[in-house]
Amino acid sequence: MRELMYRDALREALDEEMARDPTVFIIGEGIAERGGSYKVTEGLLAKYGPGRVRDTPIAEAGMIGVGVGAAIAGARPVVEILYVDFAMLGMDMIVNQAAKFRLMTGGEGRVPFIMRTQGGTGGGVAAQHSQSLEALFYHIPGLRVVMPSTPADAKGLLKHALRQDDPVMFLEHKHLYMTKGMVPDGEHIVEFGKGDIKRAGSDVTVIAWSNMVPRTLVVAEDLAAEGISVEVIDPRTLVPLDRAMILNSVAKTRRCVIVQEANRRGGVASDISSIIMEEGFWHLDAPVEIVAGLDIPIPFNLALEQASVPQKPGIKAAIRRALHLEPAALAAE
Amino acid sequence: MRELMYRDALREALDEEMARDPTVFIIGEGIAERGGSYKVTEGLLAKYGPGRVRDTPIAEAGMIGVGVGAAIAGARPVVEILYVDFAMLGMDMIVNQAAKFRLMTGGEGRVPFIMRTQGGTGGGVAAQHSQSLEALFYHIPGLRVVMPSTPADAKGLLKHALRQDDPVMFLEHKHLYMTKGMVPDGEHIVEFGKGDIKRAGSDVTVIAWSNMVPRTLVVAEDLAAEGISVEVIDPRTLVPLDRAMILNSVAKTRRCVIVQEANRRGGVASDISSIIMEEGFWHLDAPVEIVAGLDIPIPFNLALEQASVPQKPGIKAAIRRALHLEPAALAAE
Amino acid sequence: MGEPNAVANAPSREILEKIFRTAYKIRVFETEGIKLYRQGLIRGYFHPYLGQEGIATGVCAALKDGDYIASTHRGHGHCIAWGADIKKMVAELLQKETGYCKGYGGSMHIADIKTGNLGANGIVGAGIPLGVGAALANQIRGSDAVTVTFTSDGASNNGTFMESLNLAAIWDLKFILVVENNQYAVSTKIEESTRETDLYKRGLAIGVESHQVDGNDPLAVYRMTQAAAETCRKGKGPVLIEAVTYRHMGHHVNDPGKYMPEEKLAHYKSRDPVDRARADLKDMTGITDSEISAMETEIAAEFAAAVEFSVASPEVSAESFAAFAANY
Amino acid sequence: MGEPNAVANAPSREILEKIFRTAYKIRVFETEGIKLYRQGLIRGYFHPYLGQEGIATGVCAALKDGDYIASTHRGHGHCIAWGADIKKMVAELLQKETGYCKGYGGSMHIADIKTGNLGANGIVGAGIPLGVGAALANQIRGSDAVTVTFTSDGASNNGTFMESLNLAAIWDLKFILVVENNQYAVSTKIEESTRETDLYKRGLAIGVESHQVDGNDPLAVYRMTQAAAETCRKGKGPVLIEAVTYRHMGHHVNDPGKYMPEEKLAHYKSRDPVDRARADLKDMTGITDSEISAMETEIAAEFAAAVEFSVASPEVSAESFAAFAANY
Ligand SMILES: Cc1ncc(C[n+]2csc(CCOP(=O)(O)OP(=O)(O)O)c2C)c(N)n1
Ligand SMILES: Cc1ncc(C[n+]2csc(CCOP(=O)(O)OP(=O)(O)O)c2C)c(N)n1
Ligand SMILES: [Mg+2]
Ligand SMILES: [Mg+2]
Repeated sequence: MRELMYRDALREALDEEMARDPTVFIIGEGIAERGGSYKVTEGLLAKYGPGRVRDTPIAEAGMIGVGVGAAIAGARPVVEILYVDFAMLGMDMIVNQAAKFRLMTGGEGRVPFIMRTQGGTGGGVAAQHSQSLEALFYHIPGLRVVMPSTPADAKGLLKHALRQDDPVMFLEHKHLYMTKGMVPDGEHIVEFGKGDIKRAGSDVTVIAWSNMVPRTLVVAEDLAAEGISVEVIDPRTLVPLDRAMILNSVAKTRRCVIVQEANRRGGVASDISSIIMEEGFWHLDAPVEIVAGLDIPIPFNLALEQASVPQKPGIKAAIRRALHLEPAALAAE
Repeated sequence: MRELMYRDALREALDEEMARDPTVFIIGEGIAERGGSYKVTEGLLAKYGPGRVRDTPIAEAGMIGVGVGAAIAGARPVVEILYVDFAMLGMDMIVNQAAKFRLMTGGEGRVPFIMRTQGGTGGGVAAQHSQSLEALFYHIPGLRVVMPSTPADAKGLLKHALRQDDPVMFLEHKHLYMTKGMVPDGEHIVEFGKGDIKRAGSDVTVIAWSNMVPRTLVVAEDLAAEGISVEVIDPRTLVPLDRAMILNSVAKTRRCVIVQEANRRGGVASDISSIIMEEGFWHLDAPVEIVAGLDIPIPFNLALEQASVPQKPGIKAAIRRALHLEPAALAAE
Repeated sequence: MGEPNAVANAPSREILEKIFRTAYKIRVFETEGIKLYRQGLIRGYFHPYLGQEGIATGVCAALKDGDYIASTHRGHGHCIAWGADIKKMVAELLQKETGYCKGYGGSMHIADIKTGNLGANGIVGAGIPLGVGAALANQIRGSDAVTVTFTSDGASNNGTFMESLNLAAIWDLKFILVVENNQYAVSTKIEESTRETDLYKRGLAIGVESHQVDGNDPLAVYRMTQAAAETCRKGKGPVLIEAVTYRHMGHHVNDPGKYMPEEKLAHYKSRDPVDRARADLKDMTGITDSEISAMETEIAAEFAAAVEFSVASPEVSAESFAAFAANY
Repeated sequence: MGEPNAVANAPSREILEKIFRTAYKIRVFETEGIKLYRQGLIRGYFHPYLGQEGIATGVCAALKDGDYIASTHRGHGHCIAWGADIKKMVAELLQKETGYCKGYGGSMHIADIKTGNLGANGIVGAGIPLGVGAALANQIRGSDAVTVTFTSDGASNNGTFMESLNLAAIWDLKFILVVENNQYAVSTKIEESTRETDLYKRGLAIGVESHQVDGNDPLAVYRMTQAAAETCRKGKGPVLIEAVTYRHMGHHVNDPGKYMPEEKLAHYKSRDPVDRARADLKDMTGITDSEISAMETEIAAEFAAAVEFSVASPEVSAESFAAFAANY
């Protein structure tokens, strides 16, 4: 095990897979010479040459489309989109091509296309550079949606992404690049569909992903001091989702809070809540609560930006509410 | 009251509003000379001239963007997109411009932009022409999402859309254009955010929209013969959503089924379920069930197409399940 | 998939025969397919390639095994010219599991990855970035394969056209963009969609070698594609070919095409690409009418056999679909 | 917003003075703004317009009240040239409720709809369809207003560029597309992004009147824009103006711009557009150095007052934001 930054763990994954598989290549804006805005691809141009590490013009629809085409033709493209917000320019290629090709070809065509990008709020970059758009990809059948919260997961999931055959929306978080964590030595792969219990607990299940994981863990630590035992589940991949891990935990704790940075309406948290409704209802001692962003674009002003996404006090309050609901409440209705 | 087809009701709304407001105009592929693929705009070119009824090249991103710009500059554009699937080409303009402009300008800028389009399955038009994509728009703060199921609602909602100041995703259904219904004479406006109880009932609440409404009403009729009283709620606008109507009905019936044509994962039904979870949990005698499309693109083969979206037997079975769950099930857990 | 032929003035009999056979096969497929449609055997979309046969035919005859193509919503002709199995095409249109896509895809989505056919597409213009992507994949793996994307006048006004072609240009990809300018997008005339109807000029504006050719002359298309493929294989980057043509009927089986002026239609019909291919074959090889008749009969029989095969094929299996869907 | 001036060879003193004042005002705004950024008073993105002042200045001087502009991520200069209130601009950058967008927008989103400023934009290229849309709205309401979209070399490779301009062309809209070719997109050189670096040729390819101009010569830009606006108002449709220029520093406040070759930077700095405006004013009007100094002092004082105003402005109100959000 070594301590690595999230961005360095991502680079290790790319480096190892590029060395292993000559069809892996990377395209994006400023990712070659400049090494990318977050330095994830630094050094790869020197190592793998301008054929496999290419800068592009500002052409998100084209880059994504070209990546999808290259994947269909048997290569393993990694297309880096600077901000997930800009992926909206390539939605047709993601929704109508990448996600559908396998079905449209009766299962024969595969699209091992990876879009690496980052989202989330981050210090005043405002409405068009701060979104958490995972719900849009989550809804489209055929896409895999990956949102690592730690360096180890980032590395392991990216390596797995490069060895499977379906289109992957690999969504990083601008706040996580400089965070550190232990990463196993040697070959380290994290398969899709396996959640991770970032903290075991028995009183309440909290589900969080991406940058909400570290935030939730701090809250869990605080609450532990008050004698409340919080289990924190990080699904790591939203599609496929580790339903079993979630439902087992909820069956145990009988209470659940879901934390997402994205705005509340129609987010992934809603879907997880609806799954627990259908499959875990009879286990629940309290309604599943969602802590989420406000239903607005992110404002520029820093205080408002922070007010627009979940912060620790809000997460803590929701957990407390989930715990303080007594069976009496049922009688009171 | 007169009986009208859905498509004629839409045309009446456009006609009346174009006569009333000279800044209303329509652009789209084949909507002028040819009157549109579903004949909604037939005759409007002759009446309002080529300035206000224009054919466009195949340029969805451009059309949507130009519509958003015209709206910002004070006109009232109606942009017709042939299939909602093609709106993916204009997602940047919808998500990053139309939906955000009001916030980004501190509330001063408004975007009275209407995108009229249609979705849903319809007889073998396959994966790229059959989607129900309302969930993507539903999640984006700032958009209004309208899905009329009857000619009267279609007319009234489109007229209201043309008199309010926010961007509207006006989503029609290819199967509804030729359906008929009574439409009030004279000025008929349906405000956003007001659901409609398409059928009153007391045993179970079923929420459905667009083409799932007529299908659900048939099921409700069948069940009435068996002595089961189904309340069918059509929210008509998904954003804003008539939460009060839904929660009141659920408080009354204590059981709820949500029917959506879109695929299950991350659909609007999930969000409605999560709202009932948070605000109606203590009223429920059974988990809220969702009847939805499979999580796949729509196949070309007709039998498979039908197997991919909710049909009457599936809706009926879900309603029965919701009703047959006895308090005993709670004890049995 | 043609032979690896150098540019030549007099094409071989083999090529001439291949061109005629292909053009005629497309003609039969579309003509008979429309009948099946009218009988209710085919559902959904069906955009006939009638009148444009010269383009797919000429282009594909100039390509090699290992090359790639990407197609449009009007894709039957490209597929046939690429050498597709007519049985599997008809079965697909008849929604059978024996079809190219198990009946899951349909007319607008026939593809055959194994042979480098990236497929038809229901999104106008989408084949362009996909084709550029295949060309990029081939460059990265050091292949000298050329990728052709067939596209349309309508697509030329969509952003994806210039954006993708520009990527092919800066990366010197082995990519040929064939713009089938049939002068309409559904009922909208090209003059209403753009001020500059010479579409090849768009390529010039971003430094791409670009040409215009008579799309109703299969041999001219063949020769131009040969030259373009050579340019590509030399590493000089993409070439754009605008092939001017006209449909023989409306946009879709059900479109009467009333907006197409009679004289113009008559003009183009008098320059029919299938007739032209037949005439070229006769003039340049001295082949007899009865030999040609024999070919035509054979092709018609192949289609009839494909229909028989498809009709006899079992319906799709709900179980295998459920299994497929479960892990999509 | 300039006066309704006909094309003329010798601009009036008023115009010359306006051009100089505007260019200088932008120079001060950016130079002093960068200092505020380094002091931590401004957060988020800040893309300086230093070196490109001649373009916004020349273009806006040729426009009229009632016209429209749409801008880019590098938008301060356009805003100032359009006559924006410096106080409200600085307040916006300082996240104050007294700013143009209540502090909700920030540098990349300053807009002022009332005056026809459709706003800066964080999405490269997005201002093009928005501007075409405004021009369409104006055509429909019978206004003779011209809309200018400022855009960039980077945007020219994005699909939206050709797609939107084509719509303006087929509808003969009163639309001017000003492409500020500063030869970089962040650190990517234009030569790496396209084979054809003369960007005006893209307009020609779709039948749009298109020109290239020296973007560091404010008067040349002014004259070309005047002519273009006249073409537009005559109903002849859109005009594309490519204005070639160079940044005086990196892409963003925090970009050292090491990739910009020193000689090239020196060359462009020696052709500084603010100096040029000052020289033009002096040469063509005989104004004295002390008069110019007085103007400069006045402009600097205006900026200082704006900072004072902004710093003293109250923080945004959480309550009013909550109310706003509740019905978004
Ligand atoms: C992006 C997109 N927009 C609209 C359509 C609907 N549509 C299908 S074919 C067609 C006309 C296409 O014209 P053109 O591109 O010239 O091809 P042609 O039909 O003439 O071969 C249209 C508008 C579509 N399939 N995709
Ligand atoms: C669609 C989109 N892609 C990428 C970016 C990130 N980005 C911001 S500015 C910029 C470079 C822009 O270069 P250019 O368009 O030439 O404008 P300039 O900065 O030179 O004024 C990039 C890539 C963006 N804002 N929008
Ligand atoms: Mg056409
Ligand atoms: Mg630039």
